[in-house]
Order: sequence, then structure tokens, then C-alpha cells
Amino acid sequence: MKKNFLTAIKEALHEEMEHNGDMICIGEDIGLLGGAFGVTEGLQERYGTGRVIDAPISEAAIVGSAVGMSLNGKTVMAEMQFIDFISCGFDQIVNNLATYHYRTAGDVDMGVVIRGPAGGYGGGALYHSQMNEAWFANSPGIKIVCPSTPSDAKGLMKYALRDRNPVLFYEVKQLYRDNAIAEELPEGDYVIEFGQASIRREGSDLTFVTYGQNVYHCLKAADLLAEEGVKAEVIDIRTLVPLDEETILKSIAKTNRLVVVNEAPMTCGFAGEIVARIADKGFEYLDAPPLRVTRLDTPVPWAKTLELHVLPSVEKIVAAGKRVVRF
Amino acid sequence: MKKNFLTAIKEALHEEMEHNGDMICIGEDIGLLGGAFGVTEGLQERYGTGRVIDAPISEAAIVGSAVGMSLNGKTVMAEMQFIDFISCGFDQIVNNLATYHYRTAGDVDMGVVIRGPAGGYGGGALYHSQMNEAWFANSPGIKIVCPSTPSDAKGLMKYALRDRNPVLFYEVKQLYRDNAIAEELPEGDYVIEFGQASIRREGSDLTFVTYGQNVYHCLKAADLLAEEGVKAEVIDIRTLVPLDEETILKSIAKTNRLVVVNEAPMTCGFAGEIVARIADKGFEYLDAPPLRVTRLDTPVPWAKTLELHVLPSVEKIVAAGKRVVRF
Amino acid sequence: MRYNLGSFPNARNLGERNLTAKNGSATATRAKASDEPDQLPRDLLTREEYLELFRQLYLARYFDVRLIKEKKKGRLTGTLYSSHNQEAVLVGSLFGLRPNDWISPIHRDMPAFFMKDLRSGWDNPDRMGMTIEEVCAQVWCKAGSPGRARDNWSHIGKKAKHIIHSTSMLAGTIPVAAGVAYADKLDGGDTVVVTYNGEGSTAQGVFHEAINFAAVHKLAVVTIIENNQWAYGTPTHLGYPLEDYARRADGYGIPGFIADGQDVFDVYDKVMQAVAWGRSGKGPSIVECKTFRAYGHGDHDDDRAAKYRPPHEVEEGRARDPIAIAKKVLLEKGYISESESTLYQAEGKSAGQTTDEDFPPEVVAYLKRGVDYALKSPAPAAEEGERWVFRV
Amino acid sequence: MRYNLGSFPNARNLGERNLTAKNGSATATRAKASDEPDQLPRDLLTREEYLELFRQLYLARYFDVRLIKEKKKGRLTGTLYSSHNQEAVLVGSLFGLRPNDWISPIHRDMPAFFMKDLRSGWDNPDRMGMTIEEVCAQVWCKAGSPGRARDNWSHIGKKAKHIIHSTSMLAGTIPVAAGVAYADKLDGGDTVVVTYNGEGSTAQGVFHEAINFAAVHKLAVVTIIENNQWAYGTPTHLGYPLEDYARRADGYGIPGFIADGQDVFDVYDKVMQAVAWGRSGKGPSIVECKTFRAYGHGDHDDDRAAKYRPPHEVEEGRARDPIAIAKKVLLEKGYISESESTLYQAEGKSAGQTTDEDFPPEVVAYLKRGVDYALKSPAPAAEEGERWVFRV
Ligand SMILES: Cc1ncc(C[n+]2csc(CCOP(=O)(O)OP(=O)(O)O)c2C)c(N)n1
Ligand SMILES: Cc1ncc(C[n+]2csc(CCOP(=O)(O)OP(=O)(O)O)c2C)c(N)n1
Ligand SMILES: [Mg+2]
Ligand SMILES: [Mg+2]
Repeated sequence: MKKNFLTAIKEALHEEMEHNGDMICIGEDIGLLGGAFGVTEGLQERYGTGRVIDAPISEAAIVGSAVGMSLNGKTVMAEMQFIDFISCGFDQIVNNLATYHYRTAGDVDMGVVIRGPAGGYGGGALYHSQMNEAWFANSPGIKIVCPSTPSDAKGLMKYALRDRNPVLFYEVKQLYRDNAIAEELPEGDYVIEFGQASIRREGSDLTFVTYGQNVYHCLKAADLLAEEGVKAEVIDIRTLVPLDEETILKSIAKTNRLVVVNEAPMTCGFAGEIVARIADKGFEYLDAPPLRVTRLDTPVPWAKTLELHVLPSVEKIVAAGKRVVRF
Repeated sequence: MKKNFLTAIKEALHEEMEHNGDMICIGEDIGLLGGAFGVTEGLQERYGTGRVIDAPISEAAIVGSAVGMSLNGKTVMAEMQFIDFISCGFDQIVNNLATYHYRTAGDVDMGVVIRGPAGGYGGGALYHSQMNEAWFANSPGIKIVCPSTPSDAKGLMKYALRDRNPVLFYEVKQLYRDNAIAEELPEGDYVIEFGQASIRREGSDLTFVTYGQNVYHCLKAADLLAEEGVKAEVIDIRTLVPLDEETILKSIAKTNRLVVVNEAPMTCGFAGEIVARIADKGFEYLDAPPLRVTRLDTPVPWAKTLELHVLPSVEKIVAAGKRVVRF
Repeated sequence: MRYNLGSFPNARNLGERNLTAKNGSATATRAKASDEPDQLPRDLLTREEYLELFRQLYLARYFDVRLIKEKKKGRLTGTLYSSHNQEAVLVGSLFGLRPNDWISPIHRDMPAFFMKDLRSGWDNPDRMGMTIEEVCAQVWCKAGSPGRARDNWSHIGKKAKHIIHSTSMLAGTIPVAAGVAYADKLDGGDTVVVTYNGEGSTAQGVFHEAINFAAVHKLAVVTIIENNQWAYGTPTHLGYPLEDYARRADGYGIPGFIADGQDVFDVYDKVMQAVAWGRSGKGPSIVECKTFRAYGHGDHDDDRAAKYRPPHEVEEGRARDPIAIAKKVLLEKGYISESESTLYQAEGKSAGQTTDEDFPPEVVAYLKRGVDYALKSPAPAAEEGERWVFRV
Repeated sequence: MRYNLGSFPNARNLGERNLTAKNGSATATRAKASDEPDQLPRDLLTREEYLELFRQLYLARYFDVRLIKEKKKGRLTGTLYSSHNQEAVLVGSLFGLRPNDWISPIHRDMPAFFMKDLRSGWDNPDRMGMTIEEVCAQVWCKAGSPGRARDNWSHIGKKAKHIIHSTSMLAGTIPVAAGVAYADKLDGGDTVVVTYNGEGSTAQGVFHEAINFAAVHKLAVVTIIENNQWAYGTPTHLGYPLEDYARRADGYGIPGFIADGQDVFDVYDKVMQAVAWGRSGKGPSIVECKTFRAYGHGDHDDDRAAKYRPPHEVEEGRARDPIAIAKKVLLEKGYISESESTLYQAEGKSAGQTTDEDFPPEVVAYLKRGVDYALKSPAPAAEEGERWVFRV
């Protein structure tokens, strides 16, 4: 049976709660309600109020107490109701959770996964549309994941919950119930190790590197470019930290052209990071400037006209693709 | 009379407090004590406890109330005792202060300058050594400044306090009392507009782009390279947002080689941003991979051996310079 | 490993919660008796003012009812956080404010934006509140909104009208309110800043930082806690260990008033006491208004809420309709006659059950003006998306 | 514009502050009388235990004195936050804990790291505290530190010994403590977590979030507020509007105890009550210990502190030396003789005035072991700087 993105994550949580008696879930409205989007539905009924905590509206205490629970032997899934609200628990993440292993010279490890719905294109405006992964990519000690398919979501979530490192898990909420991407999930204990990009489409003329919902924009752009005879490769990096540089470099060695697409603001976003790494390590491969298609350096505005203007679109991606092949 | 970096900033604050009766200063220990480093010495004595507030240890309330004061007609200088603690006021900065003008379609503007001592090389360890500017560069709506000389510090601070936009002002605390860089300050009402890089040394073989205390490491590296006949240009960008791309591009057009140096963690840091922009807009000029010399992707550790290992050093900068000229 | 689940607070075991304020049971620190007025603030109101308060309840209800209907028809985008059944909190707290006092409404307080200073005349162009046109343009996501539809729903405001804009981050506006009050105090002013917050939001760190700061500096900030018993899907006892959220005040040595949030006159009394306390320079205070959320958290949550909330609690909570309670008072006072009291019967009805006949015609007409304006207002031009990042 | 500066709290106008806990004046919520023990916890201590408490005061003092001297000689790097004059808070609070209880000391609590569970034997290898060697290696910034000198001074801990590591961000460890307590409760344990905090740090948002969470879940977290009258250069009344910081507890309906922080026995009593409260499942509590910071905020601040603090206050604050106060009790109880009481006279002396003769020889020897180890320990190898970012 085909399952959607949300169900895939829900299954991962249920399986890990079952498999790991020391796992705790904490977040706002995740228990009685089952989460704003229903990702945690059924967990509290099954595992009780002790292991599935309806927290007060206190992001800093949610993260901070997750740190303490982990210190005392637990694995913790902490939900941000929207990933945007992570700003309210920011210090606990970057300065406490992320550094705990480092500053204790390995004495303490942190089995904490912070996950939440993310991303724009849904009319969510400034505070329900963010992709703020770059803040954390610039804060050493946190792994960052952003899958684009149900099976990736499940496999990566299960890996995250077993990795004794802090993991930030960006769930594209526009994909949660997108039937177009629903799929059969692999049988059994399906786990995907971090650091492995996925080539979503092969091509020889240019490489789109992307993640999250922009994967679909890139695939669409590749379709359109193909109509004009341009063969674009599409790489879904799946995990940002660690990043699978090898797969990207291999692709660039073949296509000699790079366009990175993501929906965070451009300045200091992860698209720029990929460009900078390839400009260094793949300089000789590049036959055209490595480009970025990202959100403009603006917040995400509400009205559809405005939102679409500032976010990457298939048109903008096609244009960037054309620019690099014609260079 | 030569004045040091700290005095320059102190003078800017005094002059603006004098000139602008609607200016308020708020921060921890800035009044009675005069600030942890003495930057605000004398302000409370002169302007009273109403305009110079010894705040409770509440970074979020400091920033949030500064937003309110600005909304109600004031200009506010808010001090973070160390810029590291900005993480505790993070949400108020990125989601409230930075976006206020945008979301009100220009109805409200924010005359708020957040400033504080920053940077490593001082044995300050994880929480007294940060350069966390990239978090804010990825958060649209905040200008970011990081001067390296006393006169730049004064001129830029005065501009910041008159710009009705949120400004984050990184003060390199290792430079505060560095006599080697003390200088005569320009007479009169000295103001430097944002967005103008300063060419600190001319050269034709490669370009170092940097800011803050790494300016001095780059100058030193340029000295050493000169001994081997390599002429390095050193550009101090002074303001990150807005960035003077023109000056950098002009330089690269001449030198065809770029090394960006800063002390933030590499991934998603501002060094990568500069590389990405030049790789796009200056692609044709580049004869070698654009390189970054940054902090490793680690926190800043305490012991000197460790700290120097992870931060950029003159040696690492020289090595990068050689790599690009020999490419 | 032994699991010991029984001793954790259980959302499913709500027990009996007291949805109404118990008279005289306010355990929170109160303004000293000597500071209490000889007569209740409402005693100074004229019959006309009583009637105006009453009329404003209808206006707030009608606005909400209309929005619910529009949303159901798919004509609005975004989430509607209904203020149904909580109107007395807004009307009672706004009514006694001076025109240039400041307010900061949040997601569940949409009517507050145009009801501020409504006393200065519904159509008075100099009124210190937003117009119904502006608010409707915002709800309809149009360029005619003061924020030009850049942020959604309740995230508007107007500097010139002393209405503070909020972000989504709950309680994040209280420090802003404190800063506004601080600047005003520094300038020798005596305006009061009223902030609105749900009870769940009081758990945020910035709530504490802001109230603490305001208490140290004796700033005229009145924090209204709209205790509607639920924070989304979380009942009150999982957000705070005490029943009365007003007791948050005790930790700062500031007054914590408790009002019956269904009784517009009681809200008026308690808020006016808090406002007087602030205006006289004595500092901040908290007013907890006990109320009840009629529907889901947002309109998307209506169906789920019907499952997670005990039906008897919802029934009991909705039963105390603020319009009915005010009507009874007016009748008792002889301010309206029996026959007048049956003219408009919005009370006790769900949004879908009401018709325009259940509301005074001037209320219906007022809103029509706003909706007409909104419908005519264009969508913002795409290019505006990149404007106003910085002031230039 | 009128400036109205007079009405702002003025740091320069300290007025008279009461540096000692007033008996019976605790306005904060207290554990119910019925929950109070019939006898004070100290009444259950033997003479030997009294003497051990006393000896530990010397140990804490000597550690601090030695560090001050080393720092003055330029032998240490980083900032020293002296615990001089505040030793009774540490010793009194740690003494009654069970070995596997957890603690989280902060910047001014260096001695706590090796004084935890000292009762199990200063040289007991199984003791649930850090060794003096480990702590000294940390102070000397050596690889022998448990954190291998990766973070500075008080930012250490040891998971196996139930000592939580703090970041610099004040109050940031309280939620961690709550999480530790939560996990323990879930596993059916009955350990207590004691967190240390300065009074200034209680203004942080995360303080509120953590205590609120702990109160909702009745977690066994005891938050000690070391009220030493100053938060760096800021006096208490600019951080909180009330004199007794224990009243922060009132906002959560949890007990707020007030102890005379200069009297090790009073600290012991109050903390033991709080600990019993927590261990029995009744939830978190706060214990404010009134004390006084002897020197500057850090050693870099000594000179400036002499200017911003009123000399009479400093004199008065230092006069109540915890060693002297404990000595008097021991004399009164007849646990030491007059002549024994004059053997070691560290009390009332500044660090520079003391010599090793002012301390019991076993205390001097104990520290010597630590220092010797530290001096021999190497600096960490440069390459370690890039290790342990992630667990591999
Ligand atoms: C910092 C933050 N965390 C989480 C949310 C998501 N959220 C929006 S409303 C809400 C519940 C608010 O409950 P309450 O404060 O009681 O107000 P009510 O909706 O009941 O009026 C939550 C959790 C948010 N907006 N901000
Ligand atoms: C979040 C945060 N803000 C600011 C600081 C800087 N700082 C370090 S100690 C201190 C004063 C602390 O005062 P208090 O809590 O009373 O503790 P004490 O030093 O008096 O023991 C300050 C402001 C910090 N460490 N963390
Ligand atoms: Mg609520
Ligand atoms: Mg203190």
C-alpha cells in the first residue's frame, strides 16, 4: 500500500518507540491531540503520558530537558510545532545540545532528534514557512536532515533516532499529505545512513543540487529543459550535515555545471555552502559559474503573489539551468 | 592623541547620546559598572539611569524592549555582554526586530543597534569567543558590521546609530586595547556609510577578503608572501550586510585569485557567502579555486593549543595564498 | 527498568475543572485594599455606556461569525482563530482605555484591532484604532491591509494608532509592550500598554523576562491572560501547576486580578483597576480572564477538538455566553426592556445557527463596509515581496 | 520632551539592603507546616558530622584562597569567580545529599565539583564526586581535566558521578536538571537534582520555563539561589522587584525557602527540607541563600568592584564569615574546645592575609595532591581541537 510522507515518519516514530524502551517524545500538543499535523498520533495512547509528553509552550525547556533526559540515559524526540519556533529554543540547541559531546571530550553523547514541519509555498507567512537550517549548519555539532520522499523520511528518521548525536530533522509540511509522492515503504527495519545523496535523475549537461521540496521543482525544471534537449542531473542531498560531497563532485566532473537550489534566504544559506565547496574542490570541473536559486533575502510573505515572487520557482530554476549551459 | 579601539566606540556612544536626546542604552552592567569591558563608562553618570539602563540578565527582554522603545520613538543601543549571549535573545532579533519594517510594509522602522565584544584568540573558550554573524546574515533585515580599526569603529558606530535599521555591531574584543592599532581619530562628526570596503593593502597577485581581527592576520600573511615576491591585496569589507561586492570584484578582476578569511565555523559562514558571490559574478576572473580559511567546523576550545589549532592563523593564510598563486 | 507512568499528569484525565472565576477566591496577590476604588469602575458608567458595551459584544461576535462563514465557504486563506465566546474579554478590557493607550492583540483577538477606542465614535476618523476596512482587507489578504498582506491574520497593527504588531512567537510581544511603556515613562507620559496572551503562552521564557523587567521599572503594562482552558490541544494543568494563572503575578510581587471572562462588566472592573494601578506609576499587573474556547484551536482543528475535549466541558463552557450574561445585567438594571432583550438573539448559537437578524443592523452594516472594501482591494503586486527588507 | 529620571531605579542609590535572612520573615510560599520535620535536619547529625561540615568549610575556603594566589602570580589562565565567603552555601547544600543525587554547579561553585559526596570519604575511589586531581587539572587548563581543557573553569562535570556540565549561558542548566529528574522519575528512581544559580540569573527566560516544567511534572529539582547581593555590577533591586528572591517560587506554587547563607547549618536545614520535599515526589522548590560576594565578580573585576560597591556594605557583608559562624556553633555545642577553636584562623581574613597555617593540615595536603597532579598533567595536544565534534 502506498503511504504518504507523514505516515512514513509516524511509522518510524512508532517503530523506534517500540524498539527502544528508553525513548521519550516531548513537544507541544503531541500527545492528547497527536500533534498539530498528526505526526505523533497514537503515540501517547500506546506509550503513555510518561513517555509522550505534552509540554508547556516552552521551546527552551523542551530542548533543555531533552538534553537532561539524554544525559540520564534516554533517547529523545523533541517536536517543534513549526520549525520556525526553534528560534525560541535556539540557545539550548546551539550552545548546549550541539556542544555537549565536544566540551566533555566525548564523556557525554546526545541522543536527541529535533524535528518539525518546515518550508514555504503554503501561504504560511513569515513564521510558518521557514527553512532555517543554515543557522544550525554554522553551529558545529548538529546533523541536519531534510528528506523529500516517504521512504527516505522513514529510513533517515530511524537512523536519526539511533545516532547518538544531535539531529535536526526538517519535514517539508507541503509534502506530508502529497499523494503524488506517496509510495510503498521498504519492508522491515529500514534505516538509511546519513551522508548519502540520492541521484533523482541522471543527466549530462548540468547538475541541480537540492533538497526538500525543491527536489520536485528541479525535477520539473529538468523535464522542461529536456524538452529543449538539455539533460539535467538532479541530486537530492538528503542530509546537509554530513554532506555527500563525493556524489556531487562526481556529477560535476561529468556535467561541468552546477545550480544549487534551496528555499532559505540566499545570504549564508546552505546553497552558498555547496557552491563554495564545489568552487574549491571542483574548480577545474566547472565550465560555468556555479549558481544559486534560493529565496530572495527576504522573509516569506503571506499573499500568494508575494510568496511566489520571493521563493524559487520552476521558471527561475529553468532560467538558471539555461544560463549555465549557454555560458 | 592616539586612541584605541575601545575609546573610539566609547566616543561614538557619548557623541550620539549627546546629539540624540531620544537615545537609550540598555544592557547588563552597562551603567553603574560601565560595562564588562568599560565601553559604556561614564554614560550613566552623564545621562542618568533613565537613559542608561542596567538591565536584568534577560537578553530576550533587552532586545524585545529595545524594539518597543524604538517603536515608541527612541533610538536604542543594546549591549550583549559578550556577543555569544545573543543566542538567548535570538528569537527577538531574527523574528521580531529584523522583520518589523518588512511585515508592516514600512510603517515601522527600527533604530536599534545591538553591539557586543566578539571573537576568539583570547582563551575565552566556547562561550566567550564566538563570531556568530552568519546566523544573522541568513536572517533578512539586519545590517552587520565588524570594523578593524578605531576610526572605522567610530565612524561606523555613529552611522549605525543614525540608520533606522537594525544593526548588529561585532566588536573584536582582542582589539579593544591593542595599542598597536591605536590611531588619531578624525575630527568632528565622523560618520562612515555602510557598504564600503576598505583596501588595506594593494597587491596584484591575489586578494585576501576579510574583516575583524583576521585583517591583521592577512596583513601579516601579505608581508610574509611579499618576502617571496607574491603581492597580496587585502580587503577589509567592514560591513557584511550590505556587502561592497564591487570593490571585491574589481580586485579579483586584477588579481584573479581569492582567499576569504574569517573566524566563524566554515559551513554556512560568511566566508562561503563571499566565495559563492564571487564564483557567480566573478567566475571569468578566477584563475584558481576561491578558497576559505576559517575556523574549523568546531566550537572554540579553551586551551591555547586547541584554540589555535581550530582558528585561522597567519600560517594557514599564507599556505592558502600560496596554493592559489601556484595553482 | 520500572515504568511508573501513573504519576505523570495525564491529559486524558481532566477531572473537574472550574471554568468560572470564584468570587473572593483570588489567591493571587492583589492590589492593596487601600488602592481599590470605593466603587466599582462600572458604577461610573452611564446607561448609554452600558448599552454601548453590550452593542460591542454583538459587533465582536458578528465579526467572528461572519469570518467563520466566509472561511467555511473557502473565501479566506490562512487559519481563523475564533474569538467566539471570548468577546467579553476584548470588549471589557478595551472599553475603559484612553485613546492613546497602547494594545497588542494576538491570534485570538482579531476584533480588538478595530474595537480599540471605538468609544470615540465608530466612524470617527481620528479614532485611535484601526478601521474595519483595514482589518477586513487584512483578513481577505489584500493590499488594502495596513501590512499589505505581508504577514497573516492577527499580525497587524498600526504605529500611529498605538497598536503593536505581534509575531507568531507567543508572548514575544510583552517585552515590546514593556519597551513602549518604558519610552513613554521616560518622556513623562502616562499611557498604559495592554497586552493580550493566552494562558498557554505564559510558559514562554520571554513572558518571564518581560514581566520581570516591567516590574523592576514599574512600567504600566497590563498583561491580560485569556484563560480559555486550552492551549491548542493541551489543557491548563499541563501548562501550569496552579489553577489560577493570575498567580503567575505572585512571583513578581505584582497584582494578579482574576475576572470572570464571560462577564464583560467584571472584565471591565478588573482591567480598569489594573490600568489605574499602572497609570498611577505603581507598575505592571496581570488580569486573568476565565473564559472558554468555543471551537477548535483554529478552524482547521474543529473536528479534532471535538475528539480531544470532553463534550460536557465544551457544553458547560459554551453555556455561559457573554451576550446572555450582559443582557441579564441590562435587564436587571432596567436599561433594556423585556421586549428589547429579545430583539437580537445571537447568544447561545453557534456561528452556523446565526443569521444577520440576530444582530443589530448597525453592526451588520459596519462589517459590510469592511468586507466591501476588502473585496474591492487588489492583491499586492508580486514585486512588493522584495520591498521593505530595509528602510532606504 | 520631559525627562523624568528621578523615578527610575537608581543603581547609585542602594539604600539599606538587608544582607541576612530575617528569621520568620519568609514571605515566600513554604512547604506546609505539616510537611516540616519535627526536628531540624541538623539535629540528626552526630558530632563527627558537625566537625566534618566545619572541616569542609576550610577545604572550600582553602581551595579558593589558593586559586586566588595562583591567579595573582599569573599561573592560571581564564577568570576566577571567587567563592570566598559563600562556602557555607556549597558545603551546607551538598552535605546531606545521597551519593547518587545529581548536582549542577556554576561559575562561582568550583569547590562543589570535588565536594560532592565528600562524606563518602575524601579518598574513596567510588565516591560520587570528582577528584581533587580532576578539578585542579581543569583549573590549570590541562589534559588531565575530565573535559581535557576544552571548556573553561566551572564548565566541567562528570556523567558517571552525576555532575551536570553547564554552558556559560546563565540558568541554562535548569532545564537540563529537569530533564535528568524526569528521566529518573520515569525509571522509578528517587534521586534529587540540585542546581546552583546566582540571584541575577533568575531573570533568564529559561529559568522560568524550566521551573514551570518541573512544577507541572513535580520533578525533584532543588534550585538554589545564591543571593550574593550582586550580579556582576548590578545590585539585586535592579534584577528583581522584591527583596527575597525566594519569592520567585510563589509564581509556581512551589516552596521557596530562605536560608542564612553564611550559616552552614541553616543552609543544611533548608536544603534538606527542600530535598525531602523533592524526594518524596512533591516536586521542585527553591532555596534562596542570603550571602555576600567578598571580591569582584571575577578576579579581573576586583579593582572596579571596589568602586561600584559601597564600602560599608562590603565590610558588613564580609564580616559574617561562615567559618566564624560555624565555629561559634561548635563551641556552643561543646564540640570543640576554646583552644581547638583558635587552631586554624582563616576566618575574617582576605585570601592574601591567610597562610597555610590557617587551615587544617589535611586540607592543605588534599589540595596539594590536586595541584601536584595538575602541574604534571600535559597540555592537550593541538589535534584534539578537532575531535569529538560528533560521536563517531
Ligand atoms: C513560541 C511558540 N510556540 C508555539 C507556537 C504554536 N502555537 C500557536 S497558538 C498555540 C496555543 C496557544 O495557547 P494559548 O496561549 O492558551 O492561547 P489560545 O490559542 O488558547 O488563545 C501554540 C502552541 C507559537 N505560536 N509560538
Ligand atoms: C545568558 C547570559 N547573559 C550574560 C552572562 C554574563 N554574566 C556572567 S556572570 C553574570 C552575573 C551573574 O550574576 P549572578 O547570577 O547573581 O551570579 P554571581 O556571579 O553573583 O554568583 C553575567 C551577567 C552570561 N554568562 N549568560
Ligand atoms: Mg488558551
Ligand atoms: Mg549574584
